[in-house]
Amino acid sequence: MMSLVSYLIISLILFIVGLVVMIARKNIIAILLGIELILNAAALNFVAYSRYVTNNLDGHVFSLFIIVIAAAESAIGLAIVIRFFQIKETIHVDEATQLRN
Amino acid sequence: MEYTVGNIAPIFLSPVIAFVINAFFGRKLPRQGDWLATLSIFISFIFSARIFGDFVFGTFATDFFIHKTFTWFDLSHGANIWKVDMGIYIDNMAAIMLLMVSGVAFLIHLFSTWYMDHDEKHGRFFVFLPLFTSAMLGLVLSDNLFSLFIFWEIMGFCSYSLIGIYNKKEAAGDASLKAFMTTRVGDVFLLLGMVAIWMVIGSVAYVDIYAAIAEGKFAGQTVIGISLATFAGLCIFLGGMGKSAQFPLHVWLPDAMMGPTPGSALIHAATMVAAGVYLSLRMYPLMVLGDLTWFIAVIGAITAFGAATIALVQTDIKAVLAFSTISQLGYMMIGVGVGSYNAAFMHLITHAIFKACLFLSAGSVIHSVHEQEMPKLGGLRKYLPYTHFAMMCCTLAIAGIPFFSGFVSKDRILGDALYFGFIAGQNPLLAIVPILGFAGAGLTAFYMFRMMFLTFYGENRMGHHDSHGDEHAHGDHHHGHDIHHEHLDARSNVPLLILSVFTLGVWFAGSLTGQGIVKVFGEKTEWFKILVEAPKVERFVKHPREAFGSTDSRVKAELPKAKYDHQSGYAGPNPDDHKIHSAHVVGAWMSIVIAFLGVFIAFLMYIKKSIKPLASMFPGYTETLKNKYYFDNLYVDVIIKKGLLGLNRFLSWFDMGIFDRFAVDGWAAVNRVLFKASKWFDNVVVDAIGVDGTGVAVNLFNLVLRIVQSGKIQFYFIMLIVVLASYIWTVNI
Amino acid sequence: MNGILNWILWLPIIGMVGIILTPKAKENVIRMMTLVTTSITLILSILLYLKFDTSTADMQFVTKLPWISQFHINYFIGIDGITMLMTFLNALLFFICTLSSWTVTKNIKAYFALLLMLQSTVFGVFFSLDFFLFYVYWEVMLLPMFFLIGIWGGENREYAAIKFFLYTFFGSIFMLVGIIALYYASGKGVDSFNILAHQGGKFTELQVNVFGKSFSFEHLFFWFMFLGFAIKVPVFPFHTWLPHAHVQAPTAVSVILAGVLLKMGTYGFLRIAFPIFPQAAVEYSTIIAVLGLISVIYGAFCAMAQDDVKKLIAYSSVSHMGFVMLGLSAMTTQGMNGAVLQMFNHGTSTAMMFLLIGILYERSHHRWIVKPDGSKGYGGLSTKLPKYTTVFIIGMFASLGLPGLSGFISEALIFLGIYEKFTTITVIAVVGLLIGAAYLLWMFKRMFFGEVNPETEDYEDMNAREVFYMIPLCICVIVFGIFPSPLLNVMKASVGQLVDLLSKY
Amino acid sequence: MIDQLFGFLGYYIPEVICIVLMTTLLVAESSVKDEHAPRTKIHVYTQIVLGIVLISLFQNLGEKPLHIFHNAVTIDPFSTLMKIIMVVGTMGTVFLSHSSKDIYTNLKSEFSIMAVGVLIGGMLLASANNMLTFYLGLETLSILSYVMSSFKRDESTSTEAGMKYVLYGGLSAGVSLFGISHLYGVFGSIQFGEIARQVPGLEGINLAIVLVSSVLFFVGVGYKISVFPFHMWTPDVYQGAPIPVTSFFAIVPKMAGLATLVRVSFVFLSEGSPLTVSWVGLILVIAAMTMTVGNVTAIGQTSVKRMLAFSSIGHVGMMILGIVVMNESGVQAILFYGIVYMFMTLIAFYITSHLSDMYGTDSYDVFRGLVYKHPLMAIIMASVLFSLAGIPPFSGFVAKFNMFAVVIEKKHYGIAIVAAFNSVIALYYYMKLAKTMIFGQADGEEKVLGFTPLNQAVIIALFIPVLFLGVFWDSAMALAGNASLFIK
Repeated sequence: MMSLVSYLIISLILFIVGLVVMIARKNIIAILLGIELILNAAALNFVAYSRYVTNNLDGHVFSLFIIVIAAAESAIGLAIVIRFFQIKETIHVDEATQLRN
Repeated sequence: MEYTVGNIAPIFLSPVIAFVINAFFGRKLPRQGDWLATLSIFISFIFSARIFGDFVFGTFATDFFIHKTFTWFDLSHGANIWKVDMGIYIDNMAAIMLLMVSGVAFLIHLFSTWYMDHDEKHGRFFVFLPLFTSAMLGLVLSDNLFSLFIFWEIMGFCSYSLIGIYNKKEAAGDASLKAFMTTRVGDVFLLLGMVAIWMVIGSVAYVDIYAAIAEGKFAGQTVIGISLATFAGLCIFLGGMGKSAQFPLHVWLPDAMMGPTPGSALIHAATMVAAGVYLSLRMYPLMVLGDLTWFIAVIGAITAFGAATIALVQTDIKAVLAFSTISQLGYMMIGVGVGSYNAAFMHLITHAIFKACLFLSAGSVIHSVHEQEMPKLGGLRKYLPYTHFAMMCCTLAIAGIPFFSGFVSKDRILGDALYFGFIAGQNPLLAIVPILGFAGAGLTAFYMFRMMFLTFYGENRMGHHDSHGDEHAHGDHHHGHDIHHEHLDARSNVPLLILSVFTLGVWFAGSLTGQGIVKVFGEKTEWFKILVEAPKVERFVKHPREAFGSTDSRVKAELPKAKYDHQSGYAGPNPDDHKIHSAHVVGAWMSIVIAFLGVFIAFLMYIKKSIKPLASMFPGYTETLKNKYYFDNLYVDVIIKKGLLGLNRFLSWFDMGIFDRFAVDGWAAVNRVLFKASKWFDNVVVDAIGVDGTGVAVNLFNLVLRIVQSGKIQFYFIMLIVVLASYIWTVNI
Repeated sequence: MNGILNWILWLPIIGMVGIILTPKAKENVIRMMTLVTTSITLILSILLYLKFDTSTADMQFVTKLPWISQFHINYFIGIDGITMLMTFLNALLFFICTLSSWTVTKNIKAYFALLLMLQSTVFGVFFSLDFFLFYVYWEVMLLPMFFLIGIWGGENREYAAIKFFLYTFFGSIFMLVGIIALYYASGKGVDSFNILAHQGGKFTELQVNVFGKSFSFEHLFFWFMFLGFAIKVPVFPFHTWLPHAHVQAPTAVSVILAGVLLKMGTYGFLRIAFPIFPQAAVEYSTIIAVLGLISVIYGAFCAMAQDDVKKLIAYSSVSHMGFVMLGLSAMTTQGMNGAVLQMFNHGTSTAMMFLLIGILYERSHHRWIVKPDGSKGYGGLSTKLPKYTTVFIIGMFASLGLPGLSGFISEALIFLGIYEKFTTITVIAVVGLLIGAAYLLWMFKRMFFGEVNPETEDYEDMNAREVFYMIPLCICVIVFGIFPSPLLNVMKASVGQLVDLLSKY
Repeated sequence: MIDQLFGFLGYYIPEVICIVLMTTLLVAESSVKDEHAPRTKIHVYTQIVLGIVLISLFQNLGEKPLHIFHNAVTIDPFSTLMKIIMVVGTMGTVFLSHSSKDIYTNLKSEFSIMAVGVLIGGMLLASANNMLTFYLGLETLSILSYVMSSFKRDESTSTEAGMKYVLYGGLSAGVSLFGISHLYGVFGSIQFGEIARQVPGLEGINLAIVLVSSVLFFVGVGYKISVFPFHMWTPDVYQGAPIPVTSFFAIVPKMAGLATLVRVSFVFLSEGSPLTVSWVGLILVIAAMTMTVGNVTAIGQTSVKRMLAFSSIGHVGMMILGIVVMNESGVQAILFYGIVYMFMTLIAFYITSHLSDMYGTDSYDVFRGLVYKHPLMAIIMASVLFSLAGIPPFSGFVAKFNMFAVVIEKKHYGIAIVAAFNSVIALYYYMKLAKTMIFGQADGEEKVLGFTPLNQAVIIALFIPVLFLGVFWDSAMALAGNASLFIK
């Protein structure tokens, strides 16, 4: 029997995994994936809350929007990464250090 | 007789007007306006003589004085009254002083018109000379320390200008600077003392100070630990020391002869140096109250003797006179110190007259032979008879030979000193005062006659050398070097003769010798001794203050005519008349003997040549004397050059180099440094060390460094999360 | 009647606009316009003096117009005795500076425009009775100074300009905080920006909380104001911008800087810091006195070591302003009056010195008494330049406080003032007088005495223009030295009011 | 129901026009044949339409505040004024983009499209009245910004900037969304009004959750207005992006973010809110740090663009001071600051842009001796710099004055002192630039091509308010004062 808490725990795990991925991985694609994980954690929260706590549709609506926007965002992100790859022939994040003091 | 603005102001104002006119239009006037200056002084002489006559021959009363005031400026607002009064205060002393100053100054002016003729600085000289005189007259007239200080400083400025008048010479510049600064040291103390008195008793008018002393307002007042009377008295006396060239502030006076000789005459005789003594006399009650008299006496004694010793080895005729001035001023200070008020003042007057005469004579010698080094002179007696006569009279006077003024005054001082040192039964150490005093008297007689002999007697040594025109104080080279015979001339040597007349003691003392009674002036016998006495402070309590223009409320008729009784005038620490009298008698004989001894030795040494000159006797000591006891070196080389300038250099270096650089610009620097540091850390440390390596440890190390490295997106993440965590932590507590 | 003040305040701006509109090429037209403007201002200020009512301490020639209704900020100007003197001084010095700037060649249009702007802003500072207006003028004044120093200055001008600007701004930003704090402390009422309304120690009780610690409002914000004004004076630890600014600035600007701008600092104490926070002022008067004393001695010592004439005079004005601070700290009738008088006298005498140095600089193009290589920079000037020497002597002795010249009376009054409160400080401060004479006379000796330096052979003496603009200052220095009442009578009422106020605490 | 929606649409005209404009622009762009033809017509068109938007916004200014679209959106004077600032900023940057060489010709109209898109996002954000609208607005704003920042496709720096922006934006958006989700869980609603009503009653675990998640939520806004510590992307992105984009970023997203931050703060800090203490403390710390970091870092910069970027961070730090006081006057101060800041930033970037177009770099040296080539421009630039530093009589001083006023009114003397120090530091680096322009000697006498009469006219036109608001700011203050918030 799943309760709210377990959902929250899962989402929290997702969130933290996402953060760790974003920090530890050097591959930009992977970092984008990390973002997705975080967003999904949030989406999961919304759905769970609206299922167990609030009993209104706001949560569902919100998560739908999240999915859509996440798609758009990753699309843009990937496009930029491709530009980056075309110029630098790498997607190693540490190569992106031209801009600094 | 009325004392109004109309008949007092001219004394002070006419020279001022002369100064203003000469300063602006001097070049356009015929003879560059020297006649104007002389005339102006003559006017003030006339008015002074009028006052003198009224005081000395009219009202013949000890406690007669004129005191009139007007408000200079007024800061009062509402209930808060605060104003500065100026005014005139004339008593017997001031009256005599006025006559002396204006008279001597007039003769000096007259002489200068001849002396400074064809001198390039003729015009400038006659700009400052009247201002100088007017300042001194104003100082004598002024009724309070504040205006006294003003004129005091103006005199300082005038002396600065006169000494440095030959501005082409570096030495002139140094001398003027030295003169001004040395006196300034005293001046600031005088200012301080004046402020102290002003702020405690609310005024610095003499009468108020006397009244305050009488009422005991000074009692219990202290300044930085010392009693107010002592503090103020000391400060004021320091001022006097500066102006009157007392040890250790005497160094400026010898250099003051850089200026033209008449200028020196004015400075040394009538005006500047007299001011210090005059001040000390005016503030005498304060000195007594502050228990400073012994100090004054000691300083005076040291000065009198020390200067005399230095004078022994001087070869420059003016230098000898300069040191003799210092020495004589020392005697005056002894007079103040030992409480022989009357004699001290008399010595001031007599000295003023004969010293003026001496300088003018020296001037006429220099002007006619263009030489002031005594070894190069000699035998001038036959060329300059009148000068010789005048100078001889004065020399006799200063040497303290009977029948001459110097004897009268100096002998009285020494007499009191003798009493003060031995009989008055204070601290036995104070015996040095009379000892040094008498020794100095002997030396004085010696070196003065040495000067006379070297200059006017023996064979003429002029021929033996070529011109030393460039050494002349007044540097005019256009005269030939042939010595032309002097003949009587209203401007060149008549002033000397006039002055030399007044070197006779009989004018000042009731008798020729100054002892005993011979009724020269009939009832007015011993007028000087009677009329001049230390102010009796009780007399000044609550005396009416008179506005200018108002008639004099003190009706002279009521004043008791002063009588001469044998005992009066000796204001010793205790009026133990018998002892005092005997001390005077002893002193008189001693000084006569000593004086003649000095003259005799000089005679043997320089006429008979039977004794070798001093220099050959004690060469080492002579060296010391030639260097004036190394005081100049001490002040200039050690204290100023090494100490003061060193400190200043350090401070200014500190100010710009350290304080400004680090404390002020530091702020900007700090930011820049921070910025640089982080940049350096990124570029050097991280990129250099953060090379990828294998192995877990290395990787971890890399990770850490990578995290820190800016410009890397993941460091931003880390930062974000870290800070987020810290925020959350903070908001939850 | 009240119009005069507005005219004095805005006339320079009108002149500035006129200059901006005139084409660059017409240099003499521009010069004449400036001269006309400044001379009219001078005439008006003299008129103001004649119309001035010396009996009262109240503000006169007041104009009050609403400006920012929400904050009750007004265009509120007026003068009392203290500012009357400053007004006259300002008008006079700018008139003279216009003449002395006749020889400026670089970009005249901008130069004179900025000069006039500066004059107007300085007037503004002295006239403002509204805090906001005061602050605006206080800050705006920095802009023309910044450019005047930075463009027409010496070799190291940029550094000097930036330093001057930053330093003053640093002080004044704290002043701004203080001003706003006062606005709220006085309850945002109609008079919350009215300087006069704040006066009289209304804030002695308030407490404020900064970084969790509780302070007395009065004492805290006294220091805020102090910082603003002390930097301007400048008092000892904040003085280091002055030598740079003075040495680098062109002659006219140095004259204004020393003559008027420094006075704004002390004026701030007189008008704002002391009357608004009397309790703190009295309580901290010892500190102020000590700082003033240090400025006097330290400035004098530093001045003595300088080989650059202008730097020497710059340090001397640190020393002299130290005397002003001493007089202020005394808070007695004679001390305060002496301080204000010293503000005026220092304005005239130092202006003379800087003008004279400028005149000399135009001939020699250096300012070394002793060149860095040890050779004499000048020497024997008195033989070559008699007129110049005469004026120099007057200026020099005025600023070393020779009786009979203006400097003396103010310094004497200041001494009389502080003796009552700080005897020991007085005793030490006389050293300042001594050194003050020493460095000036030493400089004079090194520059003017001795054989004529071959370099100075071809210098010509002061020309008619230079003589002409030195004359008014000489007159001021001599006349007010002998007869100070015209100045003292004007200010004594206003100063007296302040003294009475302070004597209550 | 439907007709009601259309009724609401009446209040939503500006946004609608913008959307129409964006779409039409897309069509227009696609219709352009020649790659390298200047897009003058398109730009003119954009300007005109934006002008219409401006007018309609001004009409809205008078309207009484209300909620539309089921309380999804608020139209209140505050948001309207913010929108006005944003629209003017957009117009300015679009105009700049036309003459700027920093943007490839074939992307000129792309720029307008993106700009308008971001503007829409900004408007949405400014008047967002629930979490969803907030999120939508934020993302609309961000996603298009990512593209804009990587506008210089062929340059690695620009792309890198874009990439960093994406990643950072993604992360912070995610984090903030995570926070929002929990807020939703606690309050059971995403309506600001609802939340505001419940906030005072919070206690226990809920309060703890809300505290945490509100901070998480703050990240989303914080990174948009680039306050410390979410500012790090800012210099990189500003440097990498073309100048018109940078100036755009310096104005529109910041204003939008600021608007929503103000609104959100009012939501969570309605009186009696248990969050107030921690929240205000947070903002104070953030403000202080932001100012200091921004200004201190700006000192060391050699690129003017980067310097302006950092200085803009400093200014944001200044602006959010208006939030801590949580009252009308605070909002008023922010609005006034925003208006002034917008004008000053535009001018600064205009002149920088023209100079860097001329010399191919934006280092300080290109400003050297500008006063001898273009006295007027140099003087205006200097004035703007002094205005940015907050020297009277320029409006920057008044803005700073108001900010100080509101802070000191609440007795936050500490932060006032910090701000004071900061403005001194700021003055330092602004003055360095002014010095270079005016004291420095120009190498050549050549004129700057960018300063065409038109451009100069525009710059002067923009400068007038900078000067005018510095002296007569009564009316502007009143305008900002009336722009009140409307939440419930």
